[in-house]
Amino acid sequence: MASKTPPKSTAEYADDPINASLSNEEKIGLLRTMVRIRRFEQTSLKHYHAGSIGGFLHLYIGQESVAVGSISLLGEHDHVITAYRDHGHALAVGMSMDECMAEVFGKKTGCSKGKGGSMHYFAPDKNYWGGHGIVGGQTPLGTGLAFGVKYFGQKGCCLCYLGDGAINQGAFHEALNLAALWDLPVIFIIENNGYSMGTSQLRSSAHPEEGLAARAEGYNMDWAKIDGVSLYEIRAGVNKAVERAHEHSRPTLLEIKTYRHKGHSVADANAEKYRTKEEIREYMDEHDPIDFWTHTLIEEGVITTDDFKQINKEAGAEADAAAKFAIKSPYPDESEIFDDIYWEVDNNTEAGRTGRHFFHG
Amino acid sequence: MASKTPPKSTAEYADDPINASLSNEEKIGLLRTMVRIRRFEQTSLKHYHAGSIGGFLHLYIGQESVAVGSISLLGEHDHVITAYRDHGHALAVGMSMDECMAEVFGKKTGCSKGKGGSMHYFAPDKNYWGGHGIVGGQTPLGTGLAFGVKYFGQKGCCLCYLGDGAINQGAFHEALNLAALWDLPVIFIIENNGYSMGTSQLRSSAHPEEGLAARAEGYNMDWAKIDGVSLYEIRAGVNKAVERAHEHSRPTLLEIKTYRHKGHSVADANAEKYRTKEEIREYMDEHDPIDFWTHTLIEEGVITTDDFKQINKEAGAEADAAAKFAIKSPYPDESEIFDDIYWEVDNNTEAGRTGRHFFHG
Amino acid sequence: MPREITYREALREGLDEELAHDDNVVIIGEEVAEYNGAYKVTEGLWNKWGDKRVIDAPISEAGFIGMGIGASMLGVRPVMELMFYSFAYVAFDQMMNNAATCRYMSGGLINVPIVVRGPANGGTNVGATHSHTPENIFANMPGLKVVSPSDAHDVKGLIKSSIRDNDPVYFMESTVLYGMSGEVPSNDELDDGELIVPIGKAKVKREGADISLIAHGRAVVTSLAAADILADKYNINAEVLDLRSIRPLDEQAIMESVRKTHRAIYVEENKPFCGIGAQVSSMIMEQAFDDLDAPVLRITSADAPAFYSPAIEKLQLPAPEEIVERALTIC
Amino acid sequence: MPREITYREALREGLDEELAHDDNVVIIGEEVAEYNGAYKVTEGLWNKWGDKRVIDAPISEAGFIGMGIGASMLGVRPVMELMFYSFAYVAFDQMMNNAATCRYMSGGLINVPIVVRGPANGGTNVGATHSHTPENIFANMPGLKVVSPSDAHDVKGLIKSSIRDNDPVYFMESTVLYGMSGEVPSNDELDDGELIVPIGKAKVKREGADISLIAHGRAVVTSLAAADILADKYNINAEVLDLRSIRPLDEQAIMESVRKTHRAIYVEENKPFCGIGAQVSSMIMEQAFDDLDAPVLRITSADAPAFYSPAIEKLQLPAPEEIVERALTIC
Ligand SMILES: Cc1ncc(C[n+]2csc(CCOP(=O)(O)OP(=O)(O)O)c2C)c(N)n1
Ligand SMILES: Cc1ncc(C[n+]2csc(CCOP(=O)(O)OP(=O)(O)O)c2C)c(N)n1
Ligand SMILES: [Mg+2]
Ligand SMILES: [Mg+2]
Repeated sequence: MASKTPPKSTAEYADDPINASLSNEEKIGLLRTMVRIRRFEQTSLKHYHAGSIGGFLHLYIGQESVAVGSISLLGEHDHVITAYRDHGHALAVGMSMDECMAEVFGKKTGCSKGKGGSMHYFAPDKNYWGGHGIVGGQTPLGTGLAFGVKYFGQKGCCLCYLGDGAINQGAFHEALNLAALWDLPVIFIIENNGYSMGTSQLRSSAHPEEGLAARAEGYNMDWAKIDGVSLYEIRAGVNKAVERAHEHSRPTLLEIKTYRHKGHSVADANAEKYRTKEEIREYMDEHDPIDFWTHTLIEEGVITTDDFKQINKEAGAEADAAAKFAIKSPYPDESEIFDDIYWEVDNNTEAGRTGRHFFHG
Repeated sequence: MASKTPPKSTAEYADDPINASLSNEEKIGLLRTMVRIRRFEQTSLKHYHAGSIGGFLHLYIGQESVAVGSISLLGEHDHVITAYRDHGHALAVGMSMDECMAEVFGKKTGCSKGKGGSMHYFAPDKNYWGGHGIVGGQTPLGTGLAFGVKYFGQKGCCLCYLGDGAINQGAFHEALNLAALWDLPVIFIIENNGYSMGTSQLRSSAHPEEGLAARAEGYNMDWAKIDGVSLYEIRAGVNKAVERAHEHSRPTLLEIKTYRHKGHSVADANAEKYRTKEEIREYMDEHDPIDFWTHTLIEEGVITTDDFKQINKEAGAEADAAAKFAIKSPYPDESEIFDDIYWEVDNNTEAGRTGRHFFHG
Repeated sequence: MPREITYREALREGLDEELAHDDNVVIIGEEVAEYNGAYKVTEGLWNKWGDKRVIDAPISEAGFIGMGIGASMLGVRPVMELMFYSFAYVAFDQMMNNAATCRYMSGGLINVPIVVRGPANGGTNVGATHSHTPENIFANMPGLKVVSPSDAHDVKGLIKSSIRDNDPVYFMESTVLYGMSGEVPSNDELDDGELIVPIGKAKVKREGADISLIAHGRAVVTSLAAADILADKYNINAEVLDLRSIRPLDEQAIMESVRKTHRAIYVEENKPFCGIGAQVSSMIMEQAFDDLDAPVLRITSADAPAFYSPAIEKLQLPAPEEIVERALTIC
Repeated sequence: MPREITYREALREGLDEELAHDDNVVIIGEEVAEYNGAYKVTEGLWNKWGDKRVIDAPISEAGFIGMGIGASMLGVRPVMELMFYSFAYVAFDQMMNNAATCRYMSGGLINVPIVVRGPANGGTNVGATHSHTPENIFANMPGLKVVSPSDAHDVKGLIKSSIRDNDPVYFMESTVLYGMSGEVPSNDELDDGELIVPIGKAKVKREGADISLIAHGRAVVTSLAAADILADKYNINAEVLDLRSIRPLDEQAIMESVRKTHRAIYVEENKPFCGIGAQVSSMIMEQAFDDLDAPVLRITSADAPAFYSPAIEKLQLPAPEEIVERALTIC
């Protein structure tokens, strides 16, 4: 029988060993990462509005706790993969603002050399496998990363994030069955921000009262529903799943309730039409994960208001510096168009030199 | 909350109004249809072995009660669609043995003019929409037939059959969500014969203890598990779903436990390797739906053993006649290759005459 | 004074008129209803026609397109929007098998009057997965029709024919064209009271005698710009032929043009390997070999996934200068 | 005495050797393990290599191929079997996007050393949905490699190169060829101790000076039969060039042959519209226009879905007689 983790109070979550063992520095580190993500995105938004950034820009503002809380639990053999709303996860795994900012500017110094853009950040050296634009398409990949971890006999797992709208893609369902059937250490995290573009979650998914993660029952998979406002709750909940993956090589489906403050992407002109202004205000004022954590740390006596201001200021300065770095970075060269398509060609191997690979003009 | 129909005893199923109201003629009719399916397939098998039939031949022997019981409940606006194991459903909706037999022989007189073969029987005039070879691919189509019924304001539904192995195709999952979300009158019937080719159901699907249909809970959809040996149980169970579809335009997911006596297809040389001989024997001897129904009717005094023999003989003769019909029928003409591709071309409309449609040679 | 509207508006007018013309026409897609369409093509239609006729779908392309195919067999006439045509790839089996082969496999008992429409183009900095141009891929399959209009007039006339067509029509637009304006007569100016453009007829967008630039979709616009340069700077008179429909294909118009000009370039935003240009150029060679004064050339997108960086992505697409340069090599 | 084994056996030998050669090679697919493979290609491998290396998958092609892609990024080397290559259509997004574009979109940080193999052919009376030949479709996408061996020797040598290749290779076989025998040297006869055929090199299967029959897959066998007739009956010496690999493509071999013979026909079992023949013939025209004494012709499958009836389906495929007849029109 699939098990469901029962909800607890905030205090109980704080007492969870995985949280109780956090040092003050670590707690402040979590805050700093969340604030850095937010300032990074606010800065990118400014430059998007100024016309220096094109394409899509899907902001994570309001959801920072999900990536930061869950990724803070990971070790050497744990992996991360997500969808196109990927800036938060990227900074949380330790990518630099410079490479991330340069990427949205389409610069050669970007993490993907300007080839991927906002939706496609990657850092395999940090076990970060992207950034994927096709809704749900990353879920079999995440399952495969977990397969790899298990194949190599490592104690690890893969956190595979997806949106509430993504749960209705067939590939995700296939991935759930494979993960459960083959005991793969993958943790699917549904970041339920209530909407897929302009469609409220109720209009896109039929599901049991218990929520989206309860679909896991159909695969005899463990699951839990987590409130995403509190880092303590996220860490406690996700950690159970990580332990299950590490110790029993079993998958978990998690639903973390969260909210995006901004539109679906910066191009979403309707962001205040399909959601009421009041709803947005309430989430910003009452359920903002950065506010929540800041207050928690102030109450715990870990930081003061001034400490927060300092962190915020530093993050803002870092983001501005990253934007300057991005602006002064060169665009890629036209000659790079045919790089990074075939490994064998890039590495000038015999295979890469045999036969014609490209057919343009 | 999704509801599950609790199991009852055979006698209780017999008393179900939908069964209690059956006349003796109707009961005999059900037997006759099952027997006709079996004899049809046995005859086709004989001719396959003799080399007159090529391609695939997926036999339904052992599963006849599922198609016959469920289709016996349907009326004017009810539709049927299934996978490649489609002979039983075809005869149950009233297609003739002649057109079905000619089709497997690849003859011009076949129901699909020799273009579809064993896997692709169609009879839209009988609300029968095939016969589909891609596993799970028919489930969105069935959902669409239900959409159509609802769109046209008819009181009807679609019975959409699939195998136990097919439940792990993404398209099916998408179809389940759409059906539940949009209140579409579709009834998905998993014919669980225990195996997808050589893979036992346990090796292909993670699922809750309650069975495959319980996956419906994830979509807040009603479901039930039905033992497929007894026509009474099938009719009682499926009828609940039909009523739900007709009265409330709600979908249902049903799992009907059944067994195929033969291999996956006639080409399956391993049929007695992945299943023990004992298992096969037991199903043939103890759980054969035709035997079961025959005994039920004998016990009820509706027929005698001689009546059964007569029915069987007639069905055998009909199948032999159908084979003769198929054998003496002509093959399609080469000129038919380019028919039935575009409606507009076939009907010689202006659209069909504008521009080049075919690019061969 | 001729009426000018955008490609987007013209498309919307066509959809709106068909919703009025036939009660069985239903628009289904992600964000097409309450949100008014991701690219605002369907703006106002849900308001006007309501929940039954304009329907928001979950992100389940295989599911809802397959559903549309099933419904179309019964007589519903679904017009499905793919937010990007690239997302056809998650619905590929439904679109290649169920839409294209059921008629054949049933010996003609079934037909599938469905339209699947949406933008199929690169050039908007959205990366490789969102920039596919699958005209060639779908046109490979007999049973399917592929249409790719390049201007406001044709997008209206062709969407209307496509919806009335009794076969599956895959209708590929371009987000880059959505905002471009063009002349579209209003219905009261028209003898038939409505604008219909037949599927399978190409259109000479510019007459010329020296070289044929044959193209579809946005590449037509690029070709017209190239023709201007060729005329102004080099005194070369290029004919520009807009195929409009890929399958069925107006072979006659192609051959007529080539027999006149003796030189041709196929221009497209498709990728090169087995692109439309390969098909058209091989047809020209087979049927007009002796009329050719030079090999038929092909200009396509660069043979690489779409580059995100706006600075580079635009270099991946055919440009007027490239067309001019290649044309000069054979003129 | 040269060793003769079947295409199926040669393929199996190649798989077996690569399982031995690299611990990270894993075979995954429906019925590949306990059932020994739907077409018995993997027979005995599960027995020999066990559960870790040879794995039966549920009927979830998008799921397990996507899983293989993810695992390959980490260094696993999955060899996925599609029971029919037609089933790629339910995994199409994974195969076109995740396998082909992740390297590019990551600026080269990732590579995807996966092989997806299986039979891609018609002609076996299994109907339209099971008879797709998507060489052209996958070869359209930069980032992918497409290989299509026509005999026992090459299928062994090429599967080994494909597994060792660090890019995604889509390996298309033919159920009709599985039973055909051919010469395959045993390893101890070979200098390198193993048989490797490089991807991207075509092979002249028969030398000739009058016309080039260029082909891939089973059409090579058909072309060889046609060449026999041409020689015997018409004294025409046809060269038969087997591309073996579609992308990368051995352009040089094609042009060398055409420059020698001045005439070419592309023969394939692909459907015509934007097939491989379209690509190859347009390349020949561009690069060897002045060497051509006649247009390059194309022989393909009939432009229709596959007919079930065995009597008719065989007429849909290229036959030696058809090749001969068309060749005579240009020789
Ligand atoms: C297969 C596919 N269909 C549609 C889209 C377009 N699209 C991009 S994001 C999105 C909404 C996804 O919502 P959700 O999964 O809830 O994630 P969120 O954006 O809320 O993080 C849609 C429809 C896509 N990228 N891929
Ligand atoms: C997408 C796809 N993958 C694989 C196949 C090959 N195949 C045909 S039937 C089958 C087994 C299906 O088993 P199940 O759904 O249980 O139905 P049953 O044959 O038992 O009626 C497989 C793997 C297919 N036709 N389509
Ligand atoms: Mg969401
Ligand atoms: Mg089964």
